[in-house]
Amino acid sequence: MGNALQDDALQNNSTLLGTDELVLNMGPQHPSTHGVLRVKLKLDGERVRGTECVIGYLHRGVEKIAENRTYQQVAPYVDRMDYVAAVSNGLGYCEAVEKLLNVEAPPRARVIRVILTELQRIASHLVWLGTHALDIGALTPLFYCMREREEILKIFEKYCGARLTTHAFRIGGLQYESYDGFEKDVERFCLDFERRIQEYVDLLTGNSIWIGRTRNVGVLNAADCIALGASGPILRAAGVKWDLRKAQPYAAYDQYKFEIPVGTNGDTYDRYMVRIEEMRQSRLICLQAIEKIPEGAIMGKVGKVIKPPAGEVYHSIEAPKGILGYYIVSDASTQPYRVRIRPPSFINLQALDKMVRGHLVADVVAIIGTLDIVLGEVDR
Amino acid sequence: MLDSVLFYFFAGVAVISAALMVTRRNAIHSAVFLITTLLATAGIFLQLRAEFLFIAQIIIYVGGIMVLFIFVIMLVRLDVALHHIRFRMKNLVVTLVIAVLGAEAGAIIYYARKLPGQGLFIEKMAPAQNLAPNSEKLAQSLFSNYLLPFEIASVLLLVAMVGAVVMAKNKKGTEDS
Amino acid sequence: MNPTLHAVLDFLQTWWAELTCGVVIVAVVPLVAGYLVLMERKLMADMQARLGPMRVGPHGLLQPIADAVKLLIKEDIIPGESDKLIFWLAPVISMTAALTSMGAIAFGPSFQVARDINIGILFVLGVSSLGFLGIILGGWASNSHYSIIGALRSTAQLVSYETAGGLAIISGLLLSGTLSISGIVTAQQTQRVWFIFLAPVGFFIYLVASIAETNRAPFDLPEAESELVAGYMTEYSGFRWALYFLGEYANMIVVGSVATTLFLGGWLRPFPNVRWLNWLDVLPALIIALIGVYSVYRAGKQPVKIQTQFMWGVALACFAVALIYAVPWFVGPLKFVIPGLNGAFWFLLKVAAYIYVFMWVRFTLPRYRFDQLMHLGWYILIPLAIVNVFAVGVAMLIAANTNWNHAVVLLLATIVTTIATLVCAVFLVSWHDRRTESASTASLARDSYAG
Amino acid sequence: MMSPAHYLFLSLALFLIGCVGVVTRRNVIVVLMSIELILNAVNINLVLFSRIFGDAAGQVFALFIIADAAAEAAVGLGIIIAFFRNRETVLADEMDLLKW
Repeated sequence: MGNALQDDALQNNSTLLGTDELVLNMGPQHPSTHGVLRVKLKLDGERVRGTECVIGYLHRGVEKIAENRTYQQVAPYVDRMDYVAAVSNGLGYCEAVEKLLNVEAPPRARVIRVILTELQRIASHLVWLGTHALDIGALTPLFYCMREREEILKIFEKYCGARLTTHAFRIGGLQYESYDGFEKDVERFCLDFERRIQEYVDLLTGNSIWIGRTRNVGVLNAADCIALGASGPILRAAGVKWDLRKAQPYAAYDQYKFEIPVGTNGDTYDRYMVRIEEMRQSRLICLQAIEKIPEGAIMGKVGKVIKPPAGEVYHSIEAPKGILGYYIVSDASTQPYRVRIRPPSFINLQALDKMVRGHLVADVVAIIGTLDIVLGEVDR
Repeated sequence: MLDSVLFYFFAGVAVISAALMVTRRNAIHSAVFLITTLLATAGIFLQLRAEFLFIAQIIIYVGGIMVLFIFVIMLVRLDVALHHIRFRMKNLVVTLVIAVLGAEAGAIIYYARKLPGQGLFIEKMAPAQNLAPNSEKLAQSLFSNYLLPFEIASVLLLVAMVGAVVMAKNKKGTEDS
Repeated sequence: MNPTLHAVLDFLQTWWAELTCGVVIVAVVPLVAGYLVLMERKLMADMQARLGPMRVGPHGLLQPIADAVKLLIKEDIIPGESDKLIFWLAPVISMTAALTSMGAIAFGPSFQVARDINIGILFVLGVSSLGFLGIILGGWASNSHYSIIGALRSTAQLVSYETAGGLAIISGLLLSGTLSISGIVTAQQTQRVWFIFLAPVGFFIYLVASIAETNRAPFDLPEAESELVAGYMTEYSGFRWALYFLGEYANMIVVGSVATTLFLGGWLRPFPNVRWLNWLDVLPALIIALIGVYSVYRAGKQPVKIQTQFMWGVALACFAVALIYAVPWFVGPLKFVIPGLNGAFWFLLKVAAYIYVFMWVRFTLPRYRFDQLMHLGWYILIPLAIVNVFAVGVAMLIAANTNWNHAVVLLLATIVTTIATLVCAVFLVSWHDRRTESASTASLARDSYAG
Repeated sequence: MMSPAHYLFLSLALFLIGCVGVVTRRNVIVVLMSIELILNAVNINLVLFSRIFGDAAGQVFALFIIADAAAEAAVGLGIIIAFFRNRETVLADEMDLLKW
């Protein structure tokens, strides 16, 4: 009789039955959620009716840790947020503290910062391109991208000894002088890189499958981007020409000429084109920068103990993934009173739900890829 | 010798898995056992020198119809129905009637075999060469004597296809509700 | 004598050749499939600027064996809520179907299990399509969402692309006029041309459809790694997984063999009727011997002694095979095996070339989305295949009733087919685009099972 | 050589099993499968007689029956899916309304 009761319960519960809705759990252990993102997909057949992101699997409390460390000690922690673009994270943090201290890094340091940051941008975009292509099923671009990224990481390694979480910059400037042959390495890489980009473009840009998989997929128009706070290539692909390197120049970006690539539709294909073009522009910036690296000191006037005056500061930079902002409150002690980070991935990830509705499961993968999220940064 | 071994093997597999098919609770299991039966029957066809039918059975029945069945079983998720009573007891009578009828038919076959010269049964088969090459023979028959039935069958298939599409199609209005 | 024993002996006496072929297939194909994996990995590595497996044996030559051992001794996990019987049965079906369908394939003039079966090509197609039952049932029995979506995808894919592939094969069958596999090859010998030149469109459709049927990229949706983890194989591990894998690669060999038989002249060497090219018959022995020589050369360069020894072993094996190929030329009574040996060599070479195209495509192209896959299958390939069958039929009728050259007429038919279909495709695609453009983005993705 | 009666008995057995399935099972899909089994049993007979008389006509009819079975399966399953959408059941004795 228990059976009969159970039967009735089963029959009345219509979600158990039928072709209507299926909840598919993507991740946290899934090959294409780029880490430990978990997305609950509500499916109708294979069509996505809604999503729910579950994040926090990689939460380490960077912001809280920062409250118990001195200003210098915080710097390595921020490297571990967006671990594929550690240099950019470090740049943002160091500049924020410098703003708080009201000091400026010397010109030489600023130029080298630009070079390393732009190389990091290329490296980050390469990781994105490789994994994004892999998500869509193209196996080969990943290895080409990793090959070029390796060159960049070698330059980092020669510069500061670390490859991934570099901690390349110090508050007030640089810790290390550039090594002998630094300019030559960067130049060789940049000159070679144009040809390499062409390889990716040959494999993907004109490929009808690639176009079919990316065009009109995950469209996010300019108004939605702004409403959701999306930034970086996602915003630019929607046609908004907003790049902090131009809008609020920091480091030494005002010295160089470069274009801000923008898209028109705001779909996955446009984001791909924008990022490819950004790599070209970064390469041009690097080439301009190594032309003339000013001589001089690499550290500004910063004491051994950093004790900024009480106050607060917000500084944001254009990280590879979008606007990376640091909000630091100082209580005039050696440790920040509060650090709040505006991670681009976290905010861009909000757009996921809007972008995937009505698409197929396969597109979800493409859209997660095109958002270029790094879970270390989302979860902090 | 080989012939009888093959026959008993195929026949045994066919009957046993047919019985299992009817008695399994799980519809997917039923489908798997039906596939086994169909494959065994295909073996019987091959033994009867009907090569083309053997492969038609495999391609159409097993590769087409049964895939369709499994697809539908997966789509409607029958695991709920598993908990229901398998048999309707009131149909036991019908089953009994079927059994009696079957016994009768079996008896007829059995005894008719023993009656000499009644014409119901021919003990000897025609030589196997009569049907070789099988697919050519079949095609000649199909496209000469039985051309009209063939065309009618194709129309039937077309109608069935259209019907199935119409039947299974999601109506626009119901999609949103 | 005991009648049963007598019967068994009688049976063996009649069927020894078929039995031997069958045993060879069952014993060798898994090994070949393993080495196909190695070949694929090496090719992939080469195209991706890396080395690929290098650790196990010289140049990774023992990798497949190491993989097999690893898979054999792995823990065999069966998910708790799964349907045990079907979970157990599904990979076996997949593998069995692939191996059984090889029974009718003629690897050489006399190397064929089901030799005088006059529905050979249908047998291969029909039985190999049973492998999909293994996929569907495995996906269902795993009781996992990923598996079941993979299985549903594979069902829809099977139905769509088998239609296109079957229609493509018909164009070859029309040309040969028989369903028997050796008959098809003989027809290509007597007509003095490989059918790929007479029905290139058919070959192209079969190529695409066979990639889709074997679930290879860019049509590997049922097991799309980035979307469905591993599709229907998600819950499988250890040797059951290996069976699926073997089945998949064996299936590649099967579709390669069908294409080779129908379109690439089967076991015939290039230009089988040209007298002055008869020296090509010596080529197999020479090539194998050359591989042996190269192995000797590489042996000296191996870093470890054991690898040098292994390389010598490879070289010796090559020389032994070359010797087998060479001996019949000098020993009169063995002359009859020459066509068989050479046939097998050319056949396997063509199959390998066909599979190479599979791999090449896999490393180059991204993956289709499901609705795009259906679109390609139903809107482009199937109409193309139907038009092609029609055009080939008409061309053969014209060639038979006039005294125009067979090949010229067929070539014209091919051109007509291609143009007609391209026009249709362009029309359909533009119509499709217009429709999607007018629709809002939200309803962009069409019902993927509508096909 | 097997006698024709062996095949007839096999066919009879399959036919009866199919009939039992049709009348006893509640699940409509299994009922449909049982019908396929019945058709299959008939096919054995047709092929057998074709073999006995050495005439391909029996096989032609078997082919027609296979085509018919395919049509029947397609339409039957279409109906089942349509029914399932509306009533969420595939049990035969719950299909008791002419209209809904």
